[in-house]
Amino acid sequence: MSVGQLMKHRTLGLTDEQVIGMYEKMVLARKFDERALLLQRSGKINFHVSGIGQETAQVAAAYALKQGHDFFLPYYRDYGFVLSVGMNVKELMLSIFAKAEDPNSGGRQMPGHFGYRKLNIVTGSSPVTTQVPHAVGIALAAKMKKRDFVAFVSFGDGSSNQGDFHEGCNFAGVHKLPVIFFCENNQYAISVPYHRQIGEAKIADRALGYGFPGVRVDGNDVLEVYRVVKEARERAVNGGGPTLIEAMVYRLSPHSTSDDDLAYRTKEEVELHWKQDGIARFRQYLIECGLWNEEEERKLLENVAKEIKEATEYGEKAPYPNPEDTLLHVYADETKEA
Amino acid sequence: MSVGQLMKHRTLGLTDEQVIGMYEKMVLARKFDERALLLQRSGKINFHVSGIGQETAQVAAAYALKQGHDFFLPYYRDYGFVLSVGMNVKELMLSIFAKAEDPNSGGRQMPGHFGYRKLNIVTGSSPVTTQVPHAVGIALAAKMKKRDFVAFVSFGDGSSNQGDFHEGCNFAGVHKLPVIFFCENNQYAISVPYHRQIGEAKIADRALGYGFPGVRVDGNDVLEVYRVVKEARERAVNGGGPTLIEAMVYRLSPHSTSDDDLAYRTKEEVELHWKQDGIARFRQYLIECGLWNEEEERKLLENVAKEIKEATEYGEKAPYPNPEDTLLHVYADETKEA
Amino acid sequence: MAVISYLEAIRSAIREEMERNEDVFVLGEDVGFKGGVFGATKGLLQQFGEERVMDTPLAESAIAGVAIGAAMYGMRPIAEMQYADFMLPATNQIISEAAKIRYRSNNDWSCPVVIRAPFGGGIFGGLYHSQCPESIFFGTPGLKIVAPSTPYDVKGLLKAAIRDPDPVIFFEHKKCYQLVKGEVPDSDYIVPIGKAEVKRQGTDITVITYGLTVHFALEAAAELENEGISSHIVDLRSLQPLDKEAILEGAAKTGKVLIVHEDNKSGGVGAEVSAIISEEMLFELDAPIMRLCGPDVPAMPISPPMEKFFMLNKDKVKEAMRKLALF
Amino acid sequence: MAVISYLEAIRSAIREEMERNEDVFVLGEDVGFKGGVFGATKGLLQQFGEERVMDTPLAESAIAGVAIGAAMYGMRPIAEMQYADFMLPATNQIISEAAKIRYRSNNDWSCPVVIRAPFGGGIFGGLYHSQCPESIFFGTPGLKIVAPSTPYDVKGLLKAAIRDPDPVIFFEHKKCYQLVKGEVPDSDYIVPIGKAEVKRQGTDITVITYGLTVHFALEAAAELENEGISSHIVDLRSLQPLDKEAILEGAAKTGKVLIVHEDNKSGGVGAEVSAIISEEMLFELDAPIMRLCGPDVPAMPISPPMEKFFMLNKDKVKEAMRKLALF
Ligand SMILES: Cc1ncc(C[n+]2csc(CCOP(=O)(O)OP(=O)(O)O)c2C)c(N)n1
Ligand SMILES: Cc1ncc(C[n+]2csc(CCOP(=O)(O)OP(=O)(O)O)c2C)c(N)n1
Ligand SMILES: [Mg+2]
Ligand SMILES: [Mg+2]
Repeated sequence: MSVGQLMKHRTLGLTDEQVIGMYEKMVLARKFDERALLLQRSGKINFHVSGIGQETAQVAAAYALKQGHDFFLPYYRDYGFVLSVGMNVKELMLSIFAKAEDPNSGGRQMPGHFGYRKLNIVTGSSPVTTQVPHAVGIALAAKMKKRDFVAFVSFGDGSSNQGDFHEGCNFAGVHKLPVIFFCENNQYAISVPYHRQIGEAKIADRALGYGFPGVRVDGNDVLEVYRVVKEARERAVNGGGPTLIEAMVYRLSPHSTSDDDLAYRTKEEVELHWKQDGIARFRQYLIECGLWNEEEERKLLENVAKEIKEATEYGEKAPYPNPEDTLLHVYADETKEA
Repeated sequence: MSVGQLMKHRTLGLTDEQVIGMYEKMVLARKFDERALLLQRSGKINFHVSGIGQETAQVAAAYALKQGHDFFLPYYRDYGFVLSVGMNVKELMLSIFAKAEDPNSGGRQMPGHFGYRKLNIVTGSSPVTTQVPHAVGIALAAKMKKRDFVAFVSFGDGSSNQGDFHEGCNFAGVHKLPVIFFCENNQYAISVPYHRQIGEAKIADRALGYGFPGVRVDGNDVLEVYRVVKEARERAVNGGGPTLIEAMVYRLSPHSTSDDDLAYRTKEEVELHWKQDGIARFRQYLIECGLWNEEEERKLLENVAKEIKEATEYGEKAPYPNPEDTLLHVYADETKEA
Repeated sequence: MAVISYLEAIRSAIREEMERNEDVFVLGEDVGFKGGVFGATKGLLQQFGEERVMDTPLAESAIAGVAIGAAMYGMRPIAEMQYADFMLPATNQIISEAAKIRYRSNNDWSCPVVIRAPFGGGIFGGLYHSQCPESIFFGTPGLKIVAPSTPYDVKGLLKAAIRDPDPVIFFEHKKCYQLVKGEVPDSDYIVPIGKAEVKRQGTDITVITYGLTVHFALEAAAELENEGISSHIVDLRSLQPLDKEAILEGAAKTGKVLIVHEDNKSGGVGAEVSAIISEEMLFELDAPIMRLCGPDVPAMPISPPMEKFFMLNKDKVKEAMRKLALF
Repeated sequence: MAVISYLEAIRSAIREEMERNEDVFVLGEDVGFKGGVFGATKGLLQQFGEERVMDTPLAESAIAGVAIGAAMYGMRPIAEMQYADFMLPATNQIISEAAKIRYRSNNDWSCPVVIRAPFGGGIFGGLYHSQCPESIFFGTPGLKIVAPSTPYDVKGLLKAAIRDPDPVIFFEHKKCYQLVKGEVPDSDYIVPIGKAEVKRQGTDITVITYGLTVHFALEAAAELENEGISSHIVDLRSLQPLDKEAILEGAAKTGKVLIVHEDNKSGGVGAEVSAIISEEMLFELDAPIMRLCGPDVPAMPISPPMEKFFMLNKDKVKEAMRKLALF
């Protein structure tokens, strides 16, 4: 690695502690995800949708934002993201076990459907891309209330073909709203590869049609993702309007635990991308910077394993919601229909 | 005018007869439109939506297409277009008077809601932009059936912000379908000017995000519009896929007879654009080419006036549909629900 | 008490709520500089500025979706759909999002948005400027749906909707905008969502209806009085939640029920009203539960004789009322 | 007669119709190389090629809109919505376009499209993989809506839908896909759209239902037989048009009617069924018209105890049937 690239994080304004923290979040997200897949296979949970392969982009983006200040509209693979803006593994486990204490939905929604007012994580749904106009609406509120936060919204490559992407981007462009559109292009929408989803075009190029910048970035390059998101945030809070970022990643897991991905892609293709795994690449960077070593790696894995084990036990033991609570919260409590 | 531009139409493959025919259609469309506005003011019809200012672009586009072969999905201002692909003034009058004999809808739909199977004019509705995916579907049929027709669909600048524009364009781009997206950018969506509708972006630039060419053209320049549409058609039938064309025009009339446009734009602005009226410009071209003169102009206006007078009388006298026919054609006749 | 039009009731409700709470704002197509295609927001931009009376791009899903986002943040958006017919591109945002935000987040988030939509026909609007789409949204718990008939109810219910912590679809019958005038208090008041009102007391037959047809029923009732038929007229005002008590009371009052609405019959709101009655008090009825509604066709044609055939009017309602009375 | 699953009935109906008519083609998300997320189109791409079994971009409004365009041209598209919950982005194309194309063009154009949508819950799908959205489309004349319960009806109705000259929404209960098996003729046949079927003859009570709950009613009826309660079970099969005659006949058979569906109660299909009965034969009834439906909440939660609370099952249906019998 060239000297110029060594310690690059400092030139971007990231401290050594921060990059180490970023790495720890990526590993935590990866290990949580692996555990969830195990739990599903062992029949302890019904379903899991994995973010493996996208953690670097997610964590890097989160670190470029302002926790507890900006508003976040993540999508269902963003475990690395939500872990970096304040959610903990215990809360994620409560969600995948669909338990009453789950802060995302009280066990009502599928795993990966995040929402936590306390953390400015806006409640999300399954129909893809509906969150894009919501982010624009929150950015509109920032402008109207003259607040300096941004709305950050993520979504997949396939989801960028929904009408709501277009309508949301155009609205934000016309009014120059402080919103960051973050597309995690993992090359597939379930079984449909990019070339049958979008063809020869670049998602990032769509920004031109809305009058704001669009950037394609290697999602496995933590510091590059951090840099472009940070720039986008600065532009947004300074009245420069939205940015569309297309982070190039690869979905290393099947679409979900219900999917057999070898029906539409080869083992070789997947293995090839495992070699480009961003987490290993970032570990290498930290090692070359002298910020990480075998010993620290061992300790980290130990702590992460412990944290996940405790969280799993907690989540598994935690009580389910009461059946009758199904009737609650249709409307605010003062109304009696619920 | 430079010698190079003189007789330019021949270099584009247009005969003298054709350009004269184009001019006659423009004048016919303009005069029909003016009559419809009068009929509305005099209370003989309830409503009219005008295409004044867009006739040159409409007629030029129609002449670049293949009548009785290609499929047409015009929008509500396209009187010049439908008159150029086979509809006659009598049929338009039957539509604005909402009479039973109206081929577009048997008096069921508003004026400007075209549809005529015999002429490959696909039935349209009021919700804007729904026709864009329809055109893509017809283009898909062309590809599946290996037919060499194209689907031509027009819509306004505001309508290009609907989700259906995005979803339709992307679908067509991925499958390289023979469809021409023709945006008549008349600077307004009712009262909303371009800069509050789309901001600083160019509609034509949106094509980049779908992987096909996008062209912005002066809609008042008949021969330029003809040229780009013809090129788009050739590309389409040769497997080159879709083209997005943004024809720059100006809506010289209020949005509709229900609209007071001076509430949101100035008389001066409108008058300025009257000076750029494409019809006058094209007449000038024909005169300079020695293909047109005062006398011919007089004859044309005479014939057009006569044609419109007869059509108006016919439309006014024609019978309304029977009230009970409201119950017909909910389903095909063999089913009894209608 | 001033006498104002149905349209002015909308405008003044919005104005007063915007004065009362700076988080209230209006967004939609042509609502700003033009003041709305029907004039519902005329003058508001001049009073509150471009940001709080916002002309949006032509994109209903964004209008609803952006409003929903702003509402989740804590704003009080009033989104105008230019015509109810054009709400459909926003269906996913309204049904999948607005209706489910509180529920899916286990009460952590909420969505206090108002979606105004001019509905109904009789104005030569043709298939797509005349529809009554309430049945599309009616079956979705989490939404509230309002469809008032008088300026008093319009103003009171719109204020209630704007202050409501949950999403409210506010259907305005465009035929009433200028036609219907009525007394409205000068002081602030609300009409609670979910409460029907007896618009006329009677003893022979009960008519349950909402929107424009309330007026047809009232006119018909006045004429039937002379024939010795006494009609009890219930104006639902709110469609979601339905005022079950008022429906059952109204039905019990006479034991003969006619349900009237402009929307086509099959799958309309009237079906639910009928089902509630036959579920709860079948044996108190002295006649079959009748429905008088628009015909089961996709939408009303623009040609005058066809529109007339489709639309209900005083005479059609009167005839159905007489028939029921004589049953 | 072979015994096949509900899912295989769908697949074989599509395969046979594609063999029969080369204008029939399938489009949707993941329908091609993956064969659909439920496997409904497995093997079809291998047999008919990529063009006739087309993986589309992730855009339901385009899937519906492109299918509508192709149908207007004369093709016979079968559009798959991956889950009925995800039809909503296509609502405008389905209700404003497909439903109105024949009507608005005065019979000049038509739209023979089939829109398949897996609906219903009980599979731990949570709020957005479990919905019954039929009430959203039910009130729109111009559409046909089908919701079969057995492999025989699935195959016959899907073939009828594909050959139908008008748009048909085909709701498949995803819980039935593997669970429900049944005999299906080896030779070509169709089941006419708009015709209900008596799935069990009885004399004490009449249950009118459709979809998954047909099976709960049949199981409950078998058990109630031992208690001396004889149940008459009507499977609507088609929701639009509703089989009015069959509904009235079924109700007349016993004079006691229970309507059952998984969709939430208010504004559901059951309301219309109830309204038809009380409009036509109120005085032939010996009990109030009962409805047993999902609770009026936005959608079913994924947490097992909550899903169980929301979903109907044999015991809940049986209890309601017994209650009605004892009335
Ligand atoms: C509107 C809608 N249609 C279909 C689905 C079903 N679905 C869930 S995820 C998915 C693929 C999404 O692909 P992409 O946007 O690339 O995100 P990824 O899963 O690859 O991260 C689909 C089709 C959905 N959730 N919402
Ligand atoms: C989905 C939808 N929303 C709103 C309307 C009401 N409306 C009719 S025309 C129009 C403006 C269209 O502007 P543009 O697309 O630029 O076409 P133009 O009228 O300028 O030719 C609007 C908002 C509509 N017809 N459809
Ligand atoms: Mg993807
Ligand atoms: Mg325009």
